[in-house]
Amino acid sequence: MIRSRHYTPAHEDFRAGVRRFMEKECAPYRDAWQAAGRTPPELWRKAGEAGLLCTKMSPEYGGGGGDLFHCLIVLEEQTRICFNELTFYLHSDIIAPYIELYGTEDQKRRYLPKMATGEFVAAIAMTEPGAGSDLQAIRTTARAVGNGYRLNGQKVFISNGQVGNLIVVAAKTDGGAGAKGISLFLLETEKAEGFTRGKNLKKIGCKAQDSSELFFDDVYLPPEALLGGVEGQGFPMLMRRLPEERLIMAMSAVANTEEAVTETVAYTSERKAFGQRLMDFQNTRFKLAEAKTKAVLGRVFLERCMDAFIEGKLDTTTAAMLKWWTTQRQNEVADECLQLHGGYGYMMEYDIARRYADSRLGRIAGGTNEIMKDIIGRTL
Amino acid sequence: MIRSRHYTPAHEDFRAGVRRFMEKECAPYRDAWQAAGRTPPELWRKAGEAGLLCTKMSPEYGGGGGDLFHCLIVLEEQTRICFNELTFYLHSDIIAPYIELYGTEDQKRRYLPKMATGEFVAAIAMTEPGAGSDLQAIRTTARAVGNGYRLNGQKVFISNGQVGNLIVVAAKTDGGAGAKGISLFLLETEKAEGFTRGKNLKKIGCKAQDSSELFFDDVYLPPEALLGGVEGQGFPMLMRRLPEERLIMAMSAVANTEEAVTETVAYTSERKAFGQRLMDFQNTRFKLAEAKTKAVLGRVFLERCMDAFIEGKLDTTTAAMLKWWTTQRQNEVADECLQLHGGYGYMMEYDIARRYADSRLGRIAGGTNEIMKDIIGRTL
Amino acid sequence: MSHPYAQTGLPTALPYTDEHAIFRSSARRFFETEVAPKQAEWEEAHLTPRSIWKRAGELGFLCPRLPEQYGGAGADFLHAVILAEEQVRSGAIAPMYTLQSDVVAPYLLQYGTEEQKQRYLPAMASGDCIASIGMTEPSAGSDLQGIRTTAKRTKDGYAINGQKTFISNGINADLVVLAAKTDAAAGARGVSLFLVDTATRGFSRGRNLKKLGQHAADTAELFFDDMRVPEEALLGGIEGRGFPQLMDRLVEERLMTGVVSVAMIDRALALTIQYVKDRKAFGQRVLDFQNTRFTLAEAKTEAAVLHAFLEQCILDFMAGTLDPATSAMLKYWSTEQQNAIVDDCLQLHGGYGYILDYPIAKMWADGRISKIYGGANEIMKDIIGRTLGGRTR
Amino acid sequence: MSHPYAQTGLPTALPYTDEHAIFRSSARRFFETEVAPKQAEWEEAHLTPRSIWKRAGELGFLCPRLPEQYGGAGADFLHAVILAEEQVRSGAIAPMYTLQSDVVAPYLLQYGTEEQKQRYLPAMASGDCIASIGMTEPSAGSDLQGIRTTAKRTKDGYAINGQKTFISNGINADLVVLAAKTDAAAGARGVSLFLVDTATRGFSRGRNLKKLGQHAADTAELFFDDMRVPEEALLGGIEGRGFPQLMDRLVEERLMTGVVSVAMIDRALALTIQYVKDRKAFGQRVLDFQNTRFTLAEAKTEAAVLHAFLEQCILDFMAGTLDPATSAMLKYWSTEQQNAIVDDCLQLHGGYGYILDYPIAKMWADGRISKIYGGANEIMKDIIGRTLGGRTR
Repeated sequence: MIRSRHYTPAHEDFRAGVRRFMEKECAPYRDAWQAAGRTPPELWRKAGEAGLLCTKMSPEYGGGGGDLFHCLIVLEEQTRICFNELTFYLHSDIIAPYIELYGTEDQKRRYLPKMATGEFVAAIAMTEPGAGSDLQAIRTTARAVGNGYRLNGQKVFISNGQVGNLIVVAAKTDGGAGAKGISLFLLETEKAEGFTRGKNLKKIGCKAQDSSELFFDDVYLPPEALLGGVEGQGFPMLMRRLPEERLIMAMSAVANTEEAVTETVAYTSERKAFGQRLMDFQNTRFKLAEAKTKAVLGRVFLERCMDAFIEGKLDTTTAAMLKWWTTQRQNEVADECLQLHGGYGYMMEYDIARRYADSRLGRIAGGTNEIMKDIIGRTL
Repeated sequence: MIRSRHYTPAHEDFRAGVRRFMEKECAPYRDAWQAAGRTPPELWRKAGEAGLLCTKMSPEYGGGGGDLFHCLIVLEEQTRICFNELTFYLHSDIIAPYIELYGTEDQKRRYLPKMATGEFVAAIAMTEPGAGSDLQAIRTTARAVGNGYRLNGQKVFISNGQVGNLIVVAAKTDGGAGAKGISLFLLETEKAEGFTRGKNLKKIGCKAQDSSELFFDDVYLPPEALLGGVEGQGFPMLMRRLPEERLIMAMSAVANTEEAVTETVAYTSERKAFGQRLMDFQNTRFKLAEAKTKAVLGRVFLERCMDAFIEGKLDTTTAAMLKWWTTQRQNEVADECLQLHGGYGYMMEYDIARRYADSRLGRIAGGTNEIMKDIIGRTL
Repeated sequence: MSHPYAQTGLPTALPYTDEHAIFRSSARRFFETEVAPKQAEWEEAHLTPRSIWKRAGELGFLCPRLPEQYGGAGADFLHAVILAEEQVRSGAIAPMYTLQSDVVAPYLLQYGTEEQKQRYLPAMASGDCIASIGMTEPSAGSDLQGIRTTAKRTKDGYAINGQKTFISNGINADLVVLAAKTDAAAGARGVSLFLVDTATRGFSRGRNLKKLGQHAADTAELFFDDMRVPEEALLGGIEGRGFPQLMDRLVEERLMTGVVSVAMIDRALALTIQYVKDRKAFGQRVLDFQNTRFTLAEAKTEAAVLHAFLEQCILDFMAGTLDPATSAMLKYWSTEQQNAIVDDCLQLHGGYGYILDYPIAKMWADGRISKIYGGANEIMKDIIGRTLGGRTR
Repeated sequence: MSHPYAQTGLPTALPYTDEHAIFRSSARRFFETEVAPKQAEWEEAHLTPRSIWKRAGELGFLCPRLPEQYGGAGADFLHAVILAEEQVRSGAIAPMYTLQSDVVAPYLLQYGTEEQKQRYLPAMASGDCIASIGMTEPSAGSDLQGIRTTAKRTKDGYAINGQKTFISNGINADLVVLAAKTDAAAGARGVSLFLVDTATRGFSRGRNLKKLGQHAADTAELFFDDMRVPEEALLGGIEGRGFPQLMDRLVEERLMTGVVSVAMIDRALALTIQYVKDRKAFGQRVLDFQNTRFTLAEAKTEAAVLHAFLEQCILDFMAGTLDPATSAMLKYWSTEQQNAIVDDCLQLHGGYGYILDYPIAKMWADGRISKIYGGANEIMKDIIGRTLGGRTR
């Protein structure tokens, strides 16, 4: 079987640490956090202490100085205990890079070290009720007042919206300028008067990942809240980050696809019906052969895209292909694997039920798969 | 199993006669006619004599005075010998009704009796190189000259284009009037100066069904060639006929789906591999169970639509649903059944190979399935 | 007249009368006003209250097909169809009235002794007795012959030992129609059905199982620890009839599954068509995208095909001619399509489709079990596959 | 540098050199100018002329991977990939050079005695000898152990009796690598391979089989009626090695199938993207319909995923680590995708898609065999299914 070729012994040590953390600090609390609909602040502190946060960030700012594979390893290990809703990747690998790449030196010094320790938990607020994948249609505004801004508007589906205390908000600084009028702001929630969080949305799966509406009612932002210090840079900043973000979504999709197959092979190898193992039925073997093929192809394509990304050669179109293909296959494989579990597959104590419920999100989040196809279709 | 509930003893007698005709007059020559790319004129005369043509037409004009089920029976029996390209249905049930329903009394008297005997073999010329499903975009013109017309233009994919000697041609009598500018003309090819037939197009399947380009170079049409005697009626005439035409396509699709299953059940019940019958493999049984389910659902839906049609209640949308669903399933089932035949499935001496090649046409002809979905989508 | 939820203008083939229309509108009122608004509350509780069972009984919505002497209204099968359709249409997954009315009650009516019928059926029709079926075991899902629960002869009855799982209504149930082996050596012929009162000593309920969806419907494990039941608890009074009894009932159960699945499809389509008309993206209605229109056109066609097939199956069932393979086709195809269509519809909702405030999200999670319950679809294909052969005309 | 037919901007993982680029461009010239223009003629004849085999030999396009001592150029596997890709790209289905170069020649090179190599390989490399593989029998398709052709020991050799079918190059073949049972009782261990000269008495060819597509490629039945061959005809000189010899070669054969299928996908996409850009309907380009763009976006993605997987398989193969299950995944998935994508592409051509003047129509009919040949995809799933188990990392 084709295997990953990228791990150094240091990576494997890191994996062992992550696995210990997942088993000791996360697995026992999974059900409780899912029931609560959120993860507790202590978890983030502990994760910071254990070196699980901001693994790619420069050590200069308190990060781990690692690479893309550290992010993959964290995702793989949380997938193994079927805890897809842990949002360390969002905090560390999606949001922190905005500040590290685009922030002023002051912004970096102020936020990055505390993100690495988990004192700041970050969220990113782009989507609005009337603008899902259509970023240019956002209506939240940041109006210049004095030498600061007043933020007004509403966001929806914001992951870490309940637990986050540092929110990157996309807003229009120039209502007339289309894409060029969008800026990003760093909002510290503790000081923000006029900022309120809506209810924690109930989702099909990923239940410990809080997801909220956020409301901004004339929230004052000081001038230093403007990411990078220059207005109108929000759209290109977001666009440039998309390939990596989609790569990260694909990592989770591929890891889940593999785990679903592995679990189902184990289940069907033990469980009997009509006097033989489920695995002894040709239908079971064929369905799992199809699923395994999808898992292997996804892994190979993912690793190829990671290689390209590291070389600076992953384009938007290829990342869009990777995102829709792997999330689509993840969902198909979870569905087939659930089916092979029979009635148990519908019971939440079986991981496959959770995997199935979780998997449905991938085809929607991070730009729906229709948006991905649209991106690809435009390049024909 | 759900069975057809519509056949009277008279229908069964008719079926027996059709079956004899198919076995005696068609089956032995199938390969030769496929190699020739067309059916001979004698076949049409014999079919007329045997009462296989124009079964639904009023006896007043030499027809059989039958119903929609006569058309179905002919299609079922030709399907049984895997001879989908016999175009009796086109001549009898698609084209003759234009004249019977819309023609002047003179036109009916002139053409219908000879269509019933097979002296006239009919074709209908709508599609043009630049206008497939988009009828309003046709460019063929019939310009009024004196008290007749001059026909100029080009048609493509015309079934019976080589063997037909009576062609119903759609042309613009008023270039500016859009849909309202289209008229239908009855063209007798023997007298038509300026009319030429292009080459007989080679197709993937349905090889004995000739399909041609037709060219009209200033062909003179007398005033009595105008179907119904009034200009500009072509578009509504065509539109009103669509549900029945799609119903007929679905008949063929359903009959082929059923036959493919039946043949494959027989094949897999006899053929052995790895020490057991193919049918003993779970994969074979499951694939055939899926195929059979599609066949049965198609049959039930078809018969329901036929009932509705007879009551005058089959609307365009439902007919579009029926057409795409049954042709899509026909193609899928043919593909699965071919696969279960292994290497033999690729050999033209096995009917399943022909059925597969033939089946591909159904998703395109008579309005592509995308057009069908567009029609349905407009009614949401 | 077309079916009220038809996907096309095709007239219905079912013999609906004015009386059915009145029944439908009162059922609709009941589900819309008394059942659907409570779903969220019952989901939290993972249980429906007994009061709503009683209420359905009062209104004649439980077991209406039973003869009047047993508390029913002597209604025809179409009443069962109407109740199932209206419950689905209202968005209410629970209570599982159809389990009571269309699955359990027919066992008693068809196979029970007169005494058994008198004892249970009127109480089931009134909602005083909530019933369930105890078939599935931890080690035997669709494989009925593999059950391990035993009923051993005692002096004056039976001692039952074993365990059941995935039992719908399991927490609420007063009565369990229980499959147990009376003769371990006799294979299928060794299975008998018992009418088990859940107040009996030796009976206990396990956890209310946490499911992927259908949260308002209780699903439990049941345990039988030397539970003693009298001879009269044996359904029909003769041992070894359990397997054919179960088999005989499956055609109707699959038919009801089809009714529910087709109704789910209708509901998903109605919700989604409304959503894509209201919702805008990139400056146009979501409906205006070709992908949306094609996806919904395909779904609507599948729904239309299924309506025709379901109606045919209902007619055949009412005529007594619906066979196992055809009912298996209906169960397999309708549940596959239900899942595929609800999945497509969810996708057209974008991010909202994953949020449980939107009914389509619940329908997705609730509906997944349909490819498994009532005999997994693999079992359906097996049944169809066994009957292949012969020409269809 | 990206692969010339890559579907994305991803750099190729394959170690292509300038020499490969030169080889590719001369192969392209050959196929485009000397092979593709003759396809229609050869399709009519259902055969390719010997001259085009000789010509390929002259140009070094037959068996380039053979060592120089046997008439080859000692080229690497990428040369085989290039030849297959360029042949597909040109639209030429026949001649089946890869069968000669990549299927038959390796048998001789790997298992043959020095004498056997000397006798056949140079002639195969020059195009003087056209070779084929005689495995499949009327009653044994993918089931190799079920073959009935026998080779009975005679005084100085073997007497062969039996029948083969679906033999590619069967009409043209001078040499058949024939599977026969030397020991009927020994199962898989009773199968041996023979190098059979088609001029031998007792050998005869049946009809050139009429296929659904691939008309320029001859496919025949072969008959062996007490055909006497000398001892030296036994491949490698030892009986009973046939089955493992065949099995060992399958990984490479499946890999080549994958190369061809991926190239077919690339061609279908290129043709169709051009078509939908040129063609108009309802006042806009066919490409401008969302359904067209989504369909092609999906196909292009499948192509990109397959390119990555194929390159990985090629690298593993060149490193000697490509295993049977992974090669089976490639064969199964690439041929399924080939058929699905070509089908979608045909549909986007509308009525023209069914007319054989359009290459997409031929590709549809030609390609259908790919899900069957080289081991039907059901066999591939069986192979993958048998190796399940264990974690992937």
